[in-house]
Amino acid sequence: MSLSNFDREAGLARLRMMERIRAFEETARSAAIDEELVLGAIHLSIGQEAVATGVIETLRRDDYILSTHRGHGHTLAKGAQADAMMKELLGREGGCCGGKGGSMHIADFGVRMLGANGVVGANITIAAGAAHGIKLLGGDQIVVCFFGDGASNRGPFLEGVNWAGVFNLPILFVCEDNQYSASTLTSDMTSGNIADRARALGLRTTEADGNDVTTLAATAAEITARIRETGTPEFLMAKTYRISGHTYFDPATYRPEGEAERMQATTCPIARQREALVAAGVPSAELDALAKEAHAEMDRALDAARSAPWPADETAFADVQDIGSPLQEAF
Amino acid sequence: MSLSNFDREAGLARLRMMERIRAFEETARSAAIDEELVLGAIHLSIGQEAVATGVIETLRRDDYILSTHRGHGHTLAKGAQADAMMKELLGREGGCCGGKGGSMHIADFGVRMLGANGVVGANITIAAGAAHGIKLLGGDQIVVCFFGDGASNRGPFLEGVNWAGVFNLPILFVCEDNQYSASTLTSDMTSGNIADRARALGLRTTEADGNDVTTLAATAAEITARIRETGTPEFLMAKTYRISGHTYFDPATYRPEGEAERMQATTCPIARQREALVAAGVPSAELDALAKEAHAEMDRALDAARSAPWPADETAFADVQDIGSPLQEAF
Amino acid sequence: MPVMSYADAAKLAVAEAMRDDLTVWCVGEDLGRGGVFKQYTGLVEEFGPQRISDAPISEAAIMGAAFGAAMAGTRPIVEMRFADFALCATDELVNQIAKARFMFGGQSRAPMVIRKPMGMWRSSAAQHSQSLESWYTHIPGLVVCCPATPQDNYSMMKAAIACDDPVVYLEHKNIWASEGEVDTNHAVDFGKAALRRSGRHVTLVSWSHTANVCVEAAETLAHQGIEAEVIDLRSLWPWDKAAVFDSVRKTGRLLVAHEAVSVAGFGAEVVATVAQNIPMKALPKRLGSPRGLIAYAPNLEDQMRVTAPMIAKAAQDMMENEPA
Amino acid sequence: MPVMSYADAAKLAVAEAMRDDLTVWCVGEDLGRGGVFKQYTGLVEEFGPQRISDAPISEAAIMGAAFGAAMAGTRPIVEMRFADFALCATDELVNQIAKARFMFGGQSRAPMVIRKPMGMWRSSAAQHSQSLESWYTHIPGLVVCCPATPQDNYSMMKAAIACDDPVVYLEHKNIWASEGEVDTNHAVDFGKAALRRSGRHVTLVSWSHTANVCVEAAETLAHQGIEAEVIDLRSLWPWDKAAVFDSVRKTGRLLVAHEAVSVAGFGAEVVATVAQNIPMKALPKRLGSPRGLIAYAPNLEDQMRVTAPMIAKAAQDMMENEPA
Ligand SMILES: Cc1ncc(C[n+]2csc(CCOP(=O)(O)OP(=O)(O)O)c2C)c(N)n1
Ligand SMILES: Cc1ncc(C[n+]2csc(CCOP(=O)(O)OP(=O)(O)O)c2C)c(N)n1
Ligand SMILES: [Mg+2]
Ligand SMILES: [Mg+2]
Repeated sequence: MSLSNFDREAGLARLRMMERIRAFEETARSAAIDEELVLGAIHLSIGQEAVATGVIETLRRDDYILSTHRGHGHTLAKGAQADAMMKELLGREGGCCGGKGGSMHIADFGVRMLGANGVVGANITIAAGAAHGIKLLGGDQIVVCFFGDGASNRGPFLEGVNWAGVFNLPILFVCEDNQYSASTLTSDMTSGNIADRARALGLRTTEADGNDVTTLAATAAEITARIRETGTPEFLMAKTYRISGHTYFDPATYRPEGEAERMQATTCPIARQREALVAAGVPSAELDALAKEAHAEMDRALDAARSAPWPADETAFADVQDIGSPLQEAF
Repeated sequence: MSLSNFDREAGLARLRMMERIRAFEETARSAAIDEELVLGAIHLSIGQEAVATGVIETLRRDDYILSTHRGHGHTLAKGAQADAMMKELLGREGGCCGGKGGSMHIADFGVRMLGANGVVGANITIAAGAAHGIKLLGGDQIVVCFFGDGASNRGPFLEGVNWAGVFNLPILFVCEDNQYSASTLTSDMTSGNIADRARALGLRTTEADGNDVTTLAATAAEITARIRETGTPEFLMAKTYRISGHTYFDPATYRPEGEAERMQATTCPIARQREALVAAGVPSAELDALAKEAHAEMDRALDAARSAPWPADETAFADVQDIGSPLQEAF
Repeated sequence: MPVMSYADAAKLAVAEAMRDDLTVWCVGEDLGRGGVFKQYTGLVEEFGPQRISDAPISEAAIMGAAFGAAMAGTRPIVEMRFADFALCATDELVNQIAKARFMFGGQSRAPMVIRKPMGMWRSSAAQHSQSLESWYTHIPGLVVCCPATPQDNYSMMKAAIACDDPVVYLEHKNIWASEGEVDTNHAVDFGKAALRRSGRHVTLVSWSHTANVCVEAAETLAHQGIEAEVIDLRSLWPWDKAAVFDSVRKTGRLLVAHEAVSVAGFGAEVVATVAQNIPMKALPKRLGSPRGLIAYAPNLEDQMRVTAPMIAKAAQDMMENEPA
Repeated sequence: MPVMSYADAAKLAVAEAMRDDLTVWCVGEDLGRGGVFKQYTGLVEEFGPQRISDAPISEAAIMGAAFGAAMAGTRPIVEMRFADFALCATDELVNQIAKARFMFGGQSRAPMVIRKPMGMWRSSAAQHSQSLESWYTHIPGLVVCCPATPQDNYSMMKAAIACDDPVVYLEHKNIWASEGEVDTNHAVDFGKAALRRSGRHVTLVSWSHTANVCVEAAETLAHQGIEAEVIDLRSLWPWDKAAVFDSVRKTGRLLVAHEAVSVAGFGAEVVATVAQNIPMKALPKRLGSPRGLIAYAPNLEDQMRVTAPMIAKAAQDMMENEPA
């Protein structure tokens, strides 16, 4: 990243978003561990915040995104409210999915975030289809589909990427390569290389440092502008690293001793962005304040969630289907 | 193909096999159309005989093959008896699957032909697994998996080829590219190119003219020897053309006017092999006799099948499972 | 009223819906050439290849992409070619489509019709013959239809396309060519059975092609003085419990027949539900396929078939073995 | 007799079988680190990474490749991680594995154990909670097991590995840690139910975790003077009709309880089969989940749950509402 054309305001906005994502997840983690308030598994994207931040800032509000089991960052970056998200993680009324989905199904259709997904790779065909829908309806939105390196070993990766190529759809596939599939090193279970798969499937493919938010955002801006212009799908490989475990309770002992610490010290996108901003002359106190603010926002979100009631029991039967709903046919 | 080192005996053996495959399918087709003896759909490989012939001649009897819905040629080439196969197409006692499978599930485990398959692409993961089994058991056999160009758009293509690469298994994937997926031009529904997909999945990939049996056999011999030696998977793209329709009753009107006729005239592997043999000095009467012999064999097979009884009714309940079999639990 | 085939009746419904609503489209392999059973012939000429869309051999993507397109505001009709191949898209149907609306707290909808031609069709063997309707009735979020006549294939297709829930729409392959009158003004509601014949001695409940076989059996029974009432459920979820209960209250006897495997087939649901609610004059009966596989040879295939004589015989037995 | 957990009991069975037979191996994601529920912990140290094999996130290939390896002479144990993810491999299981032996006229066998951890596990939501055992009972060619106790998870795993048919082996996620005595000499045959409690007033039929819930309900009922007989089917295909029939002949009352959705659940099969064969003193009953989805919030999740009080209440009602 060249300092000369470093945009201070944009840089601060990116740091703010990354701090908000980090603070959201750290708050959720302590709510889970210290207070047992989060009941299901949560998957943290600590260390990966730059990907969500750098890519999604290039989107319009009416563009769509689809996410994975590790979806808090994408959802916040697309503009969802931390409050409603935290309530969802606690399974409370006012949660963005009414307490029905939890972390793994977090979604905010209001900002066109079409859902996290509990099935690895399943969002790839669905995202291609959302882009198909846009094309059929003559819209000018685009779709961004996030997934992990491990997802590239599932059949729907091939079927969904091929689909986008065949129908020439306005979609960007973003592979967040954090090197691991749960406790397994993805490279041990992958023949060949993911970016080559995308190229072989006919997509223009860009490889990027997923922990450098500034250049990633610039790269993403070019790509998404091109997709909006041409309607042609593309693929972005973003190399990153998950500093936390696979789930919040995973000690990640399968990683080589010291790897996480070394990666945190060298690649953490937040630390790198802070350095860049300091180098650009922003006082570090200003950056500290920004982090503090993010934490305060998430504390408030947790407070609101903690005091929110459970969803009404009857809602368990709502929104299944109109015809033959369990509301009419309970047993 | 250079005439100088043309092996006359091998050339005749290949022509004989191709004529047998062609005669088997022509006989089956007329049994279906003129006599309505074949009850289910049959998929003919007329025009594609060189792929089965050239590849399978390089295998040992204890090597495995897996096939598709278009599997007569592979099965014959692996050494199955035309008699038992024809009985299977007619659904008779003595059919190689006891009349239970028909054309689409033709199989002869005695010659390690592990079955045709009614689900496009499904054989790819199964074949990788057969090679996995060989490796676990310490055997020195190899597996050849045949599939069509259209199958490369199914998820199991990625999952199965990746599997073979990850576990480094002794298998050759052979894509018989006849350009069509039923009535659809495969290229219209395929982004990128199939050989590139295989390369991106880490496999050494060879592209060959699938209608020139001589060079194909030489290429296949090199590849299968290498696989047996190294235990490492490879991929072979064999370009061919299906002269007949997708099923025996498909008039194939979706093809451009005259395409089939032109391809038959220019690429038919049997015609090409006859030419080569004539050029090598074999009298054409000898070649005609060989074709006649093949037809006579298949006429005898059809006669035997025609006069074979239906399978005994009770066999409908056998070979489902040992535990909880319908033989014990009929209704 | 025009007479048309079961295939053409559904095609007419699709065409009318596509004319009325520009967001309706069809996607599946080979549709541009009319589809494998010609149930789309001519549509690409009227609606063009974007709305009668071919697809790669990618069942998972056909199902998943159609779902994405539904969430983006279109109304896809998904063609699976054979119900058996739809198993390649099970995650997409069961884990994604059926659950999305609920998991996302009502934020999304999946208005889709998923066509799965099902059932035995001479010598198609084990991978091209299955009847798995009971699976889909077990999955909350899905509506399940099994039309048996051209009229119902018209009217239910219309209703399915109009429905905001995902509808698993199972047409029977053996009756594509069967003909009947079709009244385009006749609407069918999901969960309303068709009374295919009235009678007072025994209630025959069925759906899909076997409902037609039951009508045939009822004619035989009538010659023997047994008046069978034939109820064609048409939709299995929701299903018309009221109609079945009323009929069994009247006849006191229940016989359910279907083509699918008996064990854990939907006949078990019908028999169990009635048995839990209504005392009967005779023990109820089910006829379905043995828990065996469908073979290629016709005589073996026939071992798995429920025929009109079998239905008539079972009904006679119920009349004779009356508990004292 | 040693006391061990449900997870460890199955692990012991796997380890013993692997020691006895070098062709037995396990394959699934993350197995080398013990698997996601630690049901494989320590096995890779003893058997090495070839026989306790990791896998890519490729459920279709895990299932399909294991099948190929079975045809080539090995005996794979396939780990699907969550029963829900197994839906990504439905074609492989249903169209290939279950049908191969038959389609190929008996030429091939698929001796495989397919482990699918199932059921509700606090706040796992709709895609990680399903109980789809009835689906597999509907598929000819498959054996279906649902062990409820450490003893059965030991003995049935042993039987499943020894079996030459493909066995769908559904362990319940909520009871991995539950402990019990395990007699390693005790064999269990498929199709033999466990009599978990005897009684003369009402027959409770169940399986998997809900069988344990039924035992709890039976204790409550005993305090009220109602002696419930609890039959744990353990295997659903084949299932022990004889034991159920004998019990219902004695008690005259049948209540079936399970965690799965009631509609087209296996409870329907049990109730229908009994109703077709045995006149009862009271109308039979089923308790299962409403046809709704499993939510993340605990109170919503609980709406889908069959509890001991619900079972006890249903049994009481059956005693009271005796037909005259
Ligand atoms: C189809 C399927 N298989 C397995 C899982 C279990 N699982 C959840 S996350 C995960 C690892 C995914 O790896 P990757 O795609 O790289 O994403 P990451 O977790 O690294 O963000 C696995 C195996 C699942 N949810 N879905
Ligand atoms: C999963 C699946 N989808 C669709 C079909 C229907 N079908 C049978 S053959 C075929 C075309 C296959 O094309 P290709 O793989 O190129 O093989 P070819 O027929 O050309 O030999 C199709 C679509 C099927 N059998 N299985
Ligand atoms: Mg990863
Ligand atoms: Mg082809």
